[in-house]
Amino acid sequence: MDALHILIELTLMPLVAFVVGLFMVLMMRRIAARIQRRVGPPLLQPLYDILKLYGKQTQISHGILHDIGIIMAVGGYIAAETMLPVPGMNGIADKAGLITLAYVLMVPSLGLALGVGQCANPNGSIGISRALTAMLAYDIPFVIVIFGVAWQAGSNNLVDIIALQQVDGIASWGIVQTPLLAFAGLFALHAILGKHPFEIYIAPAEIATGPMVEMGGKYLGGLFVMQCFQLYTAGVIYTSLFLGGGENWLTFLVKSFAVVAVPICIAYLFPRFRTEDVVRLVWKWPVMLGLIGIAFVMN
Amino acid sequence: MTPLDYLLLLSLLTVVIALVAGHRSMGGVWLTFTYAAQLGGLMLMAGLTNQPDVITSSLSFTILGQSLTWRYDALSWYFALITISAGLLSTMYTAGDWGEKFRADGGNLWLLHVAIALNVLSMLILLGSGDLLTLFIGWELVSWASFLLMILAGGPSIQAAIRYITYAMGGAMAILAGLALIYGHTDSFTYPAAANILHSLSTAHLWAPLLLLTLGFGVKMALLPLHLWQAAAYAHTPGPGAAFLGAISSRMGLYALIVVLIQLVGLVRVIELPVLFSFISARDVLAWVAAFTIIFPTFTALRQNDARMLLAWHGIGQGGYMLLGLVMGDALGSAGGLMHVFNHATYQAALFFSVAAVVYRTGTADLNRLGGLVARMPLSFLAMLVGIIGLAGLPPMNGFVSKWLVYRSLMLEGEPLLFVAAVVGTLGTILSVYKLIHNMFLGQLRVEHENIREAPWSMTAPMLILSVVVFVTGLMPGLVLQWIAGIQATVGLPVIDYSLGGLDSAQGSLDMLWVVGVLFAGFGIGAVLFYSGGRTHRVHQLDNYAGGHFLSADIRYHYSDNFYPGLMRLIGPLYRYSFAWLESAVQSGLGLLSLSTQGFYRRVAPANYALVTAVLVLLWVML
Amino acid sequence: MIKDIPIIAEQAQQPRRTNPLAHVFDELMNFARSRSLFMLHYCTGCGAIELPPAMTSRFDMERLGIQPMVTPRQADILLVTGYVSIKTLKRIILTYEQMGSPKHVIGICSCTVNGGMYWQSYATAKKLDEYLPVDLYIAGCMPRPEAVISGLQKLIDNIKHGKSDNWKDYYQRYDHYLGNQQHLFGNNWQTPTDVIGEAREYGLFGPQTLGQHTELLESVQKPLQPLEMKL
Amino acid sequence: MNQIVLIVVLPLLAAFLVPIVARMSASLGAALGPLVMGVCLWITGTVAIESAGNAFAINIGGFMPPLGITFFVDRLALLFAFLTALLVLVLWPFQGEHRPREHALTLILAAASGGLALSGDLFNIYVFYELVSVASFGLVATGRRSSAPAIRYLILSGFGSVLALVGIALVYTQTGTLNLAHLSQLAPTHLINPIGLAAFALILLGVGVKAELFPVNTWVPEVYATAPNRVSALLAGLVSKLAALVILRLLVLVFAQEQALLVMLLLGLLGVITGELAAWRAQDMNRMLAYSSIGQLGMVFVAFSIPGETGVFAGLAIALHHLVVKPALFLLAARWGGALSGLAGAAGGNLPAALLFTLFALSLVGVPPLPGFWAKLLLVMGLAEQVGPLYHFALAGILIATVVEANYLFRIVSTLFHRDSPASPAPQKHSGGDIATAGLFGASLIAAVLLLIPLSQSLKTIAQQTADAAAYRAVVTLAPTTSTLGDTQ
Repeated sequence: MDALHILIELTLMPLVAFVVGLFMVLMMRRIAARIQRRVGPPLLQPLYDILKLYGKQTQISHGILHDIGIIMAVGGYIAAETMLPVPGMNGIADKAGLITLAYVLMVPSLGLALGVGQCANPNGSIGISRALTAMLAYDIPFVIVIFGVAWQAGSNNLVDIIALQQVDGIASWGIVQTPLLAFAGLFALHAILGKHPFEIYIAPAEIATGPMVEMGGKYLGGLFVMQCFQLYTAGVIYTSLFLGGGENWLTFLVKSFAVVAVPICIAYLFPRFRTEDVVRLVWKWPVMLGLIGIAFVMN
Repeated sequence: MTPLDYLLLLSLLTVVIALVAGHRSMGGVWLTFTYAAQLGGLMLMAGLTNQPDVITSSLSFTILGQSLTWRYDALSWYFALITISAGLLSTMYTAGDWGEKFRADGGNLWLLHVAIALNVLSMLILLGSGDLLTLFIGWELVSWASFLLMILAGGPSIQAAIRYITYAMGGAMAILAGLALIYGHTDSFTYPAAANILHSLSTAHLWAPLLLLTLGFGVKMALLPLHLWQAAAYAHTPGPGAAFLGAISSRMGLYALIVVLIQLVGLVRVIELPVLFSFISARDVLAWVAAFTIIFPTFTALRQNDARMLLAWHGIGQGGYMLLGLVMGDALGSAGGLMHVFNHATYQAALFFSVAAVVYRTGTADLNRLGGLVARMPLSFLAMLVGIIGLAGLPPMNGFVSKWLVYRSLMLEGEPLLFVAAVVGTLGTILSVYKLIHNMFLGQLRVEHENIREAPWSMTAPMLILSVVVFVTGLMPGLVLQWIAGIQATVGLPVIDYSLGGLDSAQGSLDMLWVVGVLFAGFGIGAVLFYSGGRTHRVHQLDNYAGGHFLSADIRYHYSDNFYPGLMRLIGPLYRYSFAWLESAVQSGLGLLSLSTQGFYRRVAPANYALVTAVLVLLWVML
Repeated sequence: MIKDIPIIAEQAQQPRRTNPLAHVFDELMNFARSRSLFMLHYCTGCGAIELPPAMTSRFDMERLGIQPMVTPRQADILLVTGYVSIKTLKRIILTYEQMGSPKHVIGICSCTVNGGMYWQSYATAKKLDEYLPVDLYIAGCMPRPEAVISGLQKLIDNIKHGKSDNWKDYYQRYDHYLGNQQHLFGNNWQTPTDVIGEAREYGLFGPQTLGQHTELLESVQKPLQPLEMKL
Repeated sequence: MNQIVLIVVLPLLAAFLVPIVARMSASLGAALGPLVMGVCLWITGTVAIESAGNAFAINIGGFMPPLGITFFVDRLALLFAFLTALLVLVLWPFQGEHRPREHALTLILAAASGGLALSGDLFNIYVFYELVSVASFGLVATGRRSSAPAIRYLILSGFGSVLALVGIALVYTQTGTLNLAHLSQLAPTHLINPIGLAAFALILLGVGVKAELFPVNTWVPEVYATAPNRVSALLAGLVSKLAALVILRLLVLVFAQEQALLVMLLLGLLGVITGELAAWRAQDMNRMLAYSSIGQLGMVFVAFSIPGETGVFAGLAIALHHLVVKPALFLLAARWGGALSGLAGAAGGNLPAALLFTLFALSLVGVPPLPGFWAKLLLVMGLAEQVGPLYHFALAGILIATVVEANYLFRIVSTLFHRDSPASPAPQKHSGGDIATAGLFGASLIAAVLLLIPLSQSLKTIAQQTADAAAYRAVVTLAPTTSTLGDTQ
């Protein structure tokens, strides 16, 4: 693989992720609307939002870290996208395994947390405190799932894991081989997306969207971009771990969208949990299922 | 004269200079140069890292029929490198304005210099120990040298130091008992003899010395449940002293454990050694002790409201990763554990330096009395930022690499629960380091801190140097891994197959050059995206949305106290007083015994039982 | 009834753009702006009750790209839904100044137009546009959701055609607005937002930005300087 | 070489002369005692050089053993004789005061101690022991607050003497002799039985009163706390060691049996544990040092219970170390009486004293490379070599006690160096003499570190010679008229 090739891949992968992510955001909002018997936003609504926010004439900054926070949040995801193999492109997935990916995915959160901290808004800090607690909650089933899958595949490399699942069709998919892990993963995925009932850290009515309270203009725009990446990442990771990745672009997109659709369909049916209830719930069921799943895998 | 002699002499010279000139205003500068000279002396032995070789000292005694020898190998070299560097940077930090202020505030600068120099010397002696007796002697020297460092501040540090020395003496006596057991079998304290006898001992007989030695050395490592002393003792030591202790002091325990567990007993034996009446092995026990050492102190750190205490608690928790990696025994895990020693030293010292800089300027490390300092002390903030990313083990800093190695090893060894425990520790660390940086540097700047300035260069330079090291070794972990590979070859562990960017082997691949490169490319794109948006206008911190409320400078709205209320409500009660309870139970039990023995000496009419004894003896004779 | 406030903002003295693409870009941005409006509904009075039906399944604002937001930083439209007491007005002004421009103020209900049934009250601000540059009034007591939607659509049209620039007026005639505010709130009235500084920074400085009232403001209390990093 | 007898005779003589001389010239009276002790020191030194380490026996008045009074002079005896003279000289009580009576008592103590070190038969040992007791009662009673403790000490010591006498009588009924060498010959046949053991136990308890042996040491804290500190220093430093020396001689020569060792081990261990534990909660420094002294002596007994040369070596090392450290600590405690909390910041008033205290505390705890460590190491090595759970148990007990000891000693060290509130009154300053003397002990401790290797070798030689019962017999029975009394019985 020559340098040019990999450079192209590294450029294309985040771009694809962004475009796909835009549509995932749209899907999310449309599903929410349909569940509430509304029409929902038009096709390009996510793009309009981002364009408008970037085009705001006055932009309020609370200091350099406020800016850096957004840069890290977006940049971290851009980096993470290059570690997620898509059909035909592996990026640097083979140079950084699943663990690295999991930890690179924490960089945007930390960056955002820094930016929010600089804003000196107590609501923002409260939101971050809740978000980090939630992260503590959902990352545990997430790493259990990662462990189980990596053990099953004998590798922590996503490329290998996908290849192994594509050996003989659906029968070799992770969701068939390790259904418990797959379920725990889906649960964790839901919490990772931070949708109801796990959105205590946003809590618009109480803490004014928490971390986003001082984010306007391109800051909020950056977060919208990040949301695209986040949905894409969640979908693709799950697809790669349990649904055999993408044989081609079509199946890849179908699977990814389907994965993201599941938690969103559930999400708008719920009110929200308190922080400790989130922790309690996530540490109980998905962790238990995941551990049982690992017990099956390891025997 | 061997290079080792030069090194020890230089270190001794440092102590002498500290004794003679420690109170002078230029004393710190001279000491900095002597530490640099020590580092140079150490570099003379840099060849050690490439081949499993040994440099002996011409210093040796024969006493009580035992010969005492000192020698350095790759392992000693590696630890000595960290020790001397920590001493160098701490002294550099002390040499300038910090020391002046410390003295002006009534601190004993001379004693601080002497104590750090003594610590370095005693650690170098310990690291060079060539047999069990010198190991013990070095161990005691290190213990008491750190006691000196801990106690010199007075005030609350005294209680902590006394607690430390009690634990340390307990540990030392356990070690002595373990050594006595080995000596009872061999009549010798040499490593080969001890290794021989430990190899030939049966399972039941191996347990006693193994347990005693691990307990004893574990005290210094602050392994659970012997960890209660450490945080307060380190945190209350004056700034650079705390950085020095936090960076290296408790790692001496790890060094000794490596000597015992790997070089003497052999890790293979530990892995096989079954726990009686159970189905787990000694390795599992150690690994779980390490895992709990990761989890509990980390979450205790989360509760701290003093920045130094928070860091010190993390120091304990991070020690768990080192041991956990090490007892996995494979190339990756042990490399991770060993590398974490270096990594931890670098970021921990940077963090303590940064906190000390804040204390220097604001006079407090109370996390509820600070905030917003990033606008006033950006360099300290930068050092802390790099430090906490390292401590939390996130890319691109070096802490990530060593933790990655440990995780990967746990995955390969098939230890899901330990893996989860390690990750829980990391997540807890992320939570608490965010609290640290948020409460100190982010958020609202208090009115009384409006006009403070960045710490002087003598203080920012060491922490920035460390930050650069943290980043560079994160970018190119191969720089450190080459030393690790040398150690692994020396002590008989499987050797890691490293490359400059990490490792590229069958067990897993990690190329930090790529990861960091892509991460920074991502940041670059993020920055381009960001700055292509509209121009920004900087606003005052009081221009903040508070539900339409008008904020004013006299209102404290920085969210700092009880930072993770939800989590604390849930898991707070689980670990709150459990270990303190254990300690106080021992203490009050001892107190009861003490009172009753005093009662014996005070109240019981002595003549009576002397008589009774005599009569009994006579009766015995008659019958 | 929807009362369309005439554009009172003077065009800032910007150099004429010669690049045709810039024009296209401006059109695109205006379009995106018009299709994506985040509103902050400042529920001052009874009019707020008509907003939920406008948002939910029956009328569904979201299909117009209008979403509720909860902080002024994120919002484009400030909906003032009812009578504005003097105490409330302070908050409204604070909130308005914290919004990022382009920003729009919509007065809903008669009370915002002329005080409505509270016109006699000593504690109520009668005309909202004396204190803030209102883009649009939606009169009625209360206007029904249809009227609200219709008003918002009017605003969308205005934005799309670049005709809704009243927010610039606040910068360009800040002295005027500040004078009215000071008249109501007293001479030591001050918000944390540095409007004059913003006007300077974004080139929105007009001939009437500064005046006797801003002088009074600066004499009472200097605007808060942002915390710049110091080495 | 017979002039060694003078170290008993001269002080005794001087003791009677002191009051008389003091009446004639006060200054001469005051100088007489130290002068005599200096002479004794010189005599012991010359004898040590002349004898070149070879043991020899002196039969006083020419009566041959087992009938006459035998002085047995080997390295150990000379060492203790030397240390007696040295310590009495260094710790000469009541400096600067003209108190002839006390001077006389001290001289008697010195004479009796020399006698204890040299005596080669049980009866003389008993006599000298009683003499030591009498002298020490007198000295203890000179303290202003010490009348009640002195009486307690008197009663206990009296009981002890009776018990010891009964024990000696038992031994005599069994063997018909009191000469140690002779007893040593007869012991395997006559004393390896319950009666022998009982005799040992009785003598042990009797002599143990002075040696601070476990159940009969209840006088220790009160007496040390109330007696003048130099007297406490002498008692803790010197007298207890001499009593231990007697026990050692008996153990090596006469009662070398397993049960005896076991009794020693148990009592010693109990002493260690109770002493250190009690010291942990002690409220003033003198009592704490007293308890600590009990613990240290307990360690000596534990060491003696290790059979063979190892035990003697370890025990002697600990005893000698304690002999250097404890008197110095008592001297430092002289002005640091009262509640321990009152010592806060005392180092500010007297830094050398505080530093010396720290040094001694470090050595007492056993921090390498100070001598205390090596002594403790010897004990640990000795115990480790023994098989049997009891020895390992003793090892554990001693190590735990050390931890406790470290805790309380360093609590005091930290109190000395740090004052909690500046309002608390600073304790009194030490007298120059006390500091100088303690400094001397400190210097010898440091010197011992530097001379560790030769010192350990010579101590090992002493231990070898001491532990060799056959050699002892050989020296004494060289006399031509070796009695056959043992055989005739």
